[in-house]
Amino acid sequence: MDIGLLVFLPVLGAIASLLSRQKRPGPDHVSTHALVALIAPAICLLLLLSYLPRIQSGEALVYSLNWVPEIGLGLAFRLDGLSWLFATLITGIGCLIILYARYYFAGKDTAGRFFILIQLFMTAMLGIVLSENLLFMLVFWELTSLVSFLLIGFTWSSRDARRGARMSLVITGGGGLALLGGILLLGQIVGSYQISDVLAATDTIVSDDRYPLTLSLILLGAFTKSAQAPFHLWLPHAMAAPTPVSAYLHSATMVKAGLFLMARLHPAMGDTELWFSLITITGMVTLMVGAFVAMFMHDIKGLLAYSTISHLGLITLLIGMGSEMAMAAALFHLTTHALFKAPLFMMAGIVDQATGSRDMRNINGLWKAMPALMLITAIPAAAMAGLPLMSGYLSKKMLFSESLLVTAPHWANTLIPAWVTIAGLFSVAYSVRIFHNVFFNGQPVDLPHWPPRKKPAGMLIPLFILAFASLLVGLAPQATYDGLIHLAVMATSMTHLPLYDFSALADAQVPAMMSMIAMVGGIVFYLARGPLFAIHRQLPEVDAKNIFEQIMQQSIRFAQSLVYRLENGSLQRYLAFILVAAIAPALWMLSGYSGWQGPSELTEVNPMVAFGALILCLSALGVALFHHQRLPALLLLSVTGLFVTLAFAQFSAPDLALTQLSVEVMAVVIMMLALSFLPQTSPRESGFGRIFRDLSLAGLAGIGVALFAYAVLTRPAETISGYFLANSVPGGGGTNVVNVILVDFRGFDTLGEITVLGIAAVAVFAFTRDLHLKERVASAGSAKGFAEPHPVILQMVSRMALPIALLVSAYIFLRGHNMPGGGFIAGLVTAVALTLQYMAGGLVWAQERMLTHFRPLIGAGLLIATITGLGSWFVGYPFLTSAFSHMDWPLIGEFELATALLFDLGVYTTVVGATLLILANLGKLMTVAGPGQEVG
Amino acid sequence: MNHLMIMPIVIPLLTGAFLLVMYRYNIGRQRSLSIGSTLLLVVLAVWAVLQAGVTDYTLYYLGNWQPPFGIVLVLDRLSAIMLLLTALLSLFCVLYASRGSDREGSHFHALLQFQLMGINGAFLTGDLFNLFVFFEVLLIASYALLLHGGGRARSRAGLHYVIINLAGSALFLLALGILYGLAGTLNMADLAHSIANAPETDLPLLKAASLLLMVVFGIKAALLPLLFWLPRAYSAASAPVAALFAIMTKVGFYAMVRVFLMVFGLDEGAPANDTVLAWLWPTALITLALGGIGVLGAASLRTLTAYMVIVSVGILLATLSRNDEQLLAASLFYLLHSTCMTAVFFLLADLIGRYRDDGYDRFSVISPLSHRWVLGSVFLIASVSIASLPPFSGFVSKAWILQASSRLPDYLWLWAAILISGLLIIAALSRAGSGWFWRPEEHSTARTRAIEKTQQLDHARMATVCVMIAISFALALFAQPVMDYLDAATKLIYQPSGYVDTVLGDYVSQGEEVTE
Amino acid sequence: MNRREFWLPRPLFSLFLALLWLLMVNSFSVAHTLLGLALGMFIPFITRAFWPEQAKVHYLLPLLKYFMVLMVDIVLSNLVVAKRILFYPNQLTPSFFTYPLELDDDFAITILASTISLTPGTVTAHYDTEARTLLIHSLHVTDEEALIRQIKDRYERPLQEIFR
Amino acid sequence: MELLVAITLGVLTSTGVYLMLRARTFSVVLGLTLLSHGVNLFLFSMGRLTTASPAVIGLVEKYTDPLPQALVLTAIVISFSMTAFVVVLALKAAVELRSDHVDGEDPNEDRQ
Amino acid sequence: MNSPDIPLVLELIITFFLVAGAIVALIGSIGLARLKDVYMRLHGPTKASTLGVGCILIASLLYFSFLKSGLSVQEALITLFLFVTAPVSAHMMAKAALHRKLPCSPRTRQGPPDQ
Amino acid sequence: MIETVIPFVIGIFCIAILLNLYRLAIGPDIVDRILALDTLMINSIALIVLADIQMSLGILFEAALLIALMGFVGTVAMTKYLLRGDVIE
Ligand code: NA
Ligand code: NA
Repeated sequence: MDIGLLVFLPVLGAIASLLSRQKRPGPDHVSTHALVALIAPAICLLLLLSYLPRIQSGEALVYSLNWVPEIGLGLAFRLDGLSWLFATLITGIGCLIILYARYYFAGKDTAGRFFILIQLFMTAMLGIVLSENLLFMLVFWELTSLVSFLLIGFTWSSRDARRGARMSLVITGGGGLALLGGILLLGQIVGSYQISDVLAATDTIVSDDRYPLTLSLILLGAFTKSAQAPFHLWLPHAMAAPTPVSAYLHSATMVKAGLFLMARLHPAMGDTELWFSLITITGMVTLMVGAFVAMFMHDIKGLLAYSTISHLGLITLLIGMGSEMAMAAALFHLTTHALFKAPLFMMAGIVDQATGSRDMRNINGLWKAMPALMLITAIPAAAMAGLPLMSGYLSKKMLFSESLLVTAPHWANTLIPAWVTIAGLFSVAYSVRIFHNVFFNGQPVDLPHWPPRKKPAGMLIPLFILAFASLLVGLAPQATYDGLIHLAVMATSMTHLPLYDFSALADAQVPAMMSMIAMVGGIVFYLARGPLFAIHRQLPEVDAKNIFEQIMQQSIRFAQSLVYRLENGSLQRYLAFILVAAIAPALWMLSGYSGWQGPSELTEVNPMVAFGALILCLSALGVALFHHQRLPALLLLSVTGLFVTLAFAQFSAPDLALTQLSVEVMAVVIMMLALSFLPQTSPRESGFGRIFRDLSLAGLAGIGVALFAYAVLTRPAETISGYFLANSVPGGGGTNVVNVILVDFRGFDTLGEITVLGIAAVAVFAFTRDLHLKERVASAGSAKGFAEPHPVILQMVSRMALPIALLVSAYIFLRGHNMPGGGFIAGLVTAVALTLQYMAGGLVWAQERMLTHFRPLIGAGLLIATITGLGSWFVGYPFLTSAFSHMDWPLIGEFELATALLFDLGVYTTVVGATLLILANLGKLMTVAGPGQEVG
Repeated sequence: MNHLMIMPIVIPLLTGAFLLVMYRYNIGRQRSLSIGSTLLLVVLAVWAVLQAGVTDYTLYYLGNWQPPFGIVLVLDRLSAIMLLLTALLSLFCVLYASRGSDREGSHFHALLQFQLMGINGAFLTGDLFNLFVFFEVLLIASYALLLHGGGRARSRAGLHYVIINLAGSALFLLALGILYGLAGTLNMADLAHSIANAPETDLPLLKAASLLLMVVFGIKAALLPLLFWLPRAYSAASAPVAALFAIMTKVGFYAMVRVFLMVFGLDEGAPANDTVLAWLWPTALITLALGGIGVLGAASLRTLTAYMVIVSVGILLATLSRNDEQLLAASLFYLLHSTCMTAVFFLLADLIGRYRDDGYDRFSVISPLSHRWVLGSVFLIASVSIASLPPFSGFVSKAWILQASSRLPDYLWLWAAILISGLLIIAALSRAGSGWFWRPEEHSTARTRAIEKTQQLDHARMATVCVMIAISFALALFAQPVMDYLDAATKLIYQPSGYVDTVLGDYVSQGEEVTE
Repeated sequence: MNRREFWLPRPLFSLFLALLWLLMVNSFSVAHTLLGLALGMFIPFITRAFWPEQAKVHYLLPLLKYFMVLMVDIVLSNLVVAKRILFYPNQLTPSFFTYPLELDDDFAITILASTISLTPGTVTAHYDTEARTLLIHSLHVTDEEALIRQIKDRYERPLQEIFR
Repeated sequence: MELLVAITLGVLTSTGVYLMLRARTFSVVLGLTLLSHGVNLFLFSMGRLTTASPAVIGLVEKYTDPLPQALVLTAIVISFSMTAFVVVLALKAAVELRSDHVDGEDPNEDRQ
Repeated sequence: MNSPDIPLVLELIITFFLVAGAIVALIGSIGLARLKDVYMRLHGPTKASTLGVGCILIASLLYFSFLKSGLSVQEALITLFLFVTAPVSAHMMAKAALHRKLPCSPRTRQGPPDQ
Repeated sequence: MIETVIPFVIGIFCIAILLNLYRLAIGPDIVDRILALDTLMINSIALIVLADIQMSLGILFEAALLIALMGFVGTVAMTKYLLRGDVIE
């Protein structure tokens, strides 16, 4: 568990920092904040040191806890040589960075934020290196991307910072997704995500079909994180971050995560041709690109950034070679690089703060103003250049000697040694440059602060410690290696290799020669930098950030144009899409179908049916033909509706006929109401192509419907309806089976249906409430003056019709259970009769005479129906169970009482309320009462 | 018979109806009723989840009629979990809306309750026509809610949304007609039984009907090319409504699972409707791709979120179409995550818009923003979650989906689509976030400070959003029990015979005699 | 308004409705009679706001007689119109004319206007409430005055009797 | 007769679909109404068509299939609700967007 | 159709009403189709069709009264209703025509007052 | 006798309806069309009653009644619309 503690301690530290920041805001408490921030990393470091003995005994401490076993995700930690080395680097350098930041952020408001984020970042890094479960590792992997996004964008006022942050997030985040894929595949192959299991399954992995894909995806993740070409572009732009961030993330830790991963998985996945070629080539390219570009950078941090890329490429190259010795060299160089690159970045930060510039063309001759800095910097700079006695010398020499050992592919034979030598030459050149150009090289030019501001001496302490460590490694390589790195190398290779022998390295001739060439060449190169820079200036300047932004912008523009082209806001097109989607697959499937004609015999054509069909077709075609003339089209539509009614009547569906008829009239009235605000004609605006397209779609749809209808009608019916016919009277208490289905067997449908009607009405009420039609009313008012608003004769007849219509609706309501009729139709009849009052007497007149508002009527109807349904609970039956009894009272005779009638009353009430609410609110739009006035 | 089962439908209905009767209630009373009802729904949904965990299928015979003659409600783990998701989501939406957006129009709470009735009904019903009815209930309520608050954008988007769905309803009825005409029943279990025993010549017609249903559900679920209504509609709707709409696409998905996997899945030789699934697979992938592209090209956070909804639909349907038990379980987990998080983003877009000087959530316009620290942090965390980065539920769900799919053929397409769309989301959200919260030149103005003073941060709204994000986190933290539940849920889906036997009881064994 | 007028605003009409109910249900059982009476009372009660005027029909028999005359006239006039439409559609001389009213009750005027529309080739096109005239269109007019006189004698006078 | 019915249903559907694809809200409403006529009749005819046999127990000897009738009734009511709603919405949109084009704006050219 | 034992007299009466009604209604519709102006066309349907349908309804009344062995007067109700509403419809349509200032046929002796 | 007569009667009404439809199609004015529709409605009442007789059902009375009622209301709505430009005010 305490390994897990290592990971989560910095989170606690971050919380502590947050609290201390809130308790003591402002720039005056930086040292307090730093102190608070230092606690957790320091404890971590001590804990790690306390583990050293157990690690040195070759033990791998594994702790695991199930989290989501379903997907193999566990809270599992592993501390072995490799993770110990990385964890120690992370916490150790982390402490120094915090120390450095205490000065760097002195007097700045943002210090608190930095301390929080840096500890979160530490957690993420520790998580990566200490995870035993690969999926769990991925959690931290993504966390590093995220926190580094926040850290790079730390000074968000700068556009560069924002862009750099986004770029790094997209590239490393994208890599993370690839890595997710790769790890999942790996887990599938192995059957587990535990590193122990993965490492034990080398043969399974390498022989699996999915190995190439798995490896590629994992390497994509590793390369993006470790800034390997061509994904290196984000790293220089991450330099917009404050220098402590750069020093920590972009030299010592985050960029090493990819290397860590490759090293970690090397025993399981390495040792293949693919591994070698992918990693080696990438490493070589990165090595060279980084080194080359670094030479020409004028920005100190830029130079360091590219040099970091170059060194990352170098380590990658070594990992790719895959031999134990190469691994040893890789990890050795990884360590030395961390030790010399971090102080160099710190130096850059000090110079930047002191002089206000990072441009080496302006910064010159600092040695006089900052001699101590110069002295301390000399060590890491020398290490970077690979001067003898320095740690960098050794690691480079290890590289050279390993490069000579590569023989496997014939091309690598001589290419790699030559290649690394040239890269070494470049690295010498830029190392010399950074030192010479900053501290010597004449007088400063146009620096914002000159003489440089005084920086506190404490700021040099972390530099000193690191430089000293770097020196120590260079002086005692064997001890360093044996004590620390060998353990790590053992974890990365399949066999127990002998200790690396540095004395043998010292004797090696050819690597020494190569070192010499690099050194001399590099210095020559530096001396000749003037003309070289001139040539370089001729080269087209490539700004990765711009490229990235351009790619982003172009993708966005592409996305927008594509989306705009598809989602162009044209309903006609969307509907056409829907039709195509409905027609095409069915057409495709049924293209060869021959079973349209079913086994049943065709029935004779009844002339009346033929006539009805004719009128239906004619009127429908008429509507389509005359739809530009809206009112005539509406009249024709009424004819269609009427004949649909007649069809229902003809084919034994009286209930349907009644319903269709009532609905039709209400619908037409509503459409007429709407039409009075709309243009009376539709313009002819469809082109020939459009009409052709629509006709084809319409034709296909019609043919489809006709075919299906024909297919079904010519087949015998086998349905569940016998049950309804048999149980309607004994079980439902009504002879009109359709009505019994509606209020009983499927009363639940009806409940839903009236709810729909009620909601529709309330919705109409809601969205016409603030509808302003005043201008329309004015323009439509041309008719006024002549025609009287409420013809007396109409009024008289309508008033008389109302009670009679109510009587009729009572009749239809009461008989519904046994004969065609029912609550819905009765409700519509009532509504129509009341609508007539509105038309005859006007909205205001009729509204005054209504006994109730309509919304509560709808609500009451729904409540009646629902509560009737709930009533059955009290006798122990489910919702909507009906009860009925035939009673025989003296004098009155037999009659039936059914709860279904009560349910139907709910239906009736809802229908009346909803229909009138819609009408009244439509009518309202025209009245003086006008908008804003609630009607119903 | 346990009457609690009908309550998820009846309670919102009663509440909505009561709110209409008491149409003069002031907004405060409306809110308390609505919140009370929704809380009750949460409790009921928890009960449902527990109940379904104990009993595979809980049945409720409406009107005490034996299925297939009467309508039956079926509670299984899948419907239970959908109920819970709906209840939780709606609770947050109601709470959020109760901070003021419910005042923008009339009868918000009544309409919302009806909407819940429709959604819950659709999840519970075991009858295909009843499903149609509940679809209509939830649609008409959604039309009303979409238009809530008025305005030109809503009118336009609403008109398209309504007309398209009306076309969908017509198709639904056509399909129902064909199914009834050939199978003679509409109860899902009975239909499954009939389809499994259908004559050879009828099978293509039945499948064609199911293709129509694919279009119908595809419109609801926003499947390409039926999805174009969605971005405008969702981005035009008021925030809590849009957040609630996050569940609406899932209703389409749910219906597909029920119909194409269960109703068409009884035939031993062909488990699930291969015809539909074959069409679904490529279209879902393209949907996913288009969603990703739309995310990248979106000009405002609402639109971006709308496209994230499409991405989630693409993932859900693509996984559904692979017809695999484990993958379906994974996709259900993703459904929980994506619904929750897209809802969060709709609310967040609104919240941010409230504190922006121009009141909008457009990316291109730079406008002073107050409370940027809090908003920025929440936005960051929410983005991490929705981009499926760890440690939130999205990461777990995607990992599960990718894992489960890797056993199946053609999985690389799905992988590529999911991973690339994830990247696009990261890119788009980082652009949005850095553009909004990292623009000090606009933030530090005196104007911003002035706004900040007058505009108190709405802690209730903020808390709503935060709790929803916390749910996403909790979902990841306690993923295993949830996954166990979902595994069990999908197991039932892939054993339709159990469903059919339970629902139909002895009707099947006695054969068709009962009908006489 | 006394209590009777409140609860039973239109007793005659209530009876009429009860009768109508029995006709409609086609059953003359006690139950339906009671139900019809109940509805006959209830419906006028709830719709009284729409029909605030008091009942004016005082003479039922003349009203019935009036309707009988009307029935016959309708049949006869239809024959006349049918002949004209079928055989001399091109020799018709249609015309508008104004008919001066003597009636002053709107309900009675409505009955008169309807009667005119139902009988020989005439349609009431407009009721001018101020000038108290009806504008009538006739399908075939040879003598306007005779037509006006005919309407007056045959319909308006009896109506004046009924609605005094 | 089956063929006749099928053709009629096809014509109703075709005209409905064609109008639904027009550019003005009113035409679309007409189209939706025609389409719902077609669809309702289709659903109705799925119970097979019989004359003189309404499903009223005791009235006739053989009964038609009552279930599709009940379903169609529900469908009619729902489509009525929807029509009423969409008509008012179309009106609202036309007023607010100052055009009764389905997209709320009069396009200069026909967008294909 | 199962009415074999219907008395001949009744059958004759019913047949008469059926045929008469059909002819009258047809004449009304012919008038609608043939007459020259809208005002004239108003006359045909409002009277003839109403009467024609009235006849059919009476036939139906008689038929079902016999068939159900009891007076079936529902149809009378429809007839009554038609006779009440038809004039109002005609009135409203005439008003609309006047309002729209629709032209009279040239044979009209006297047009509407303001034309 | 009735059986033999009824198809003819129905035929006559069909012709009448066709004539109505003809007027509905040609207009010329909207009032003509409304009139035609009104007449068509009334004629269809006869059609429905005749069908009822033909089938000896006696259950289509309500349908006929409703056509009468609804036809009237529809006509009023349309003429009111023509008169005032709106239906309810
Ligand atoms: Na029951
Ligand atoms: Na219903």
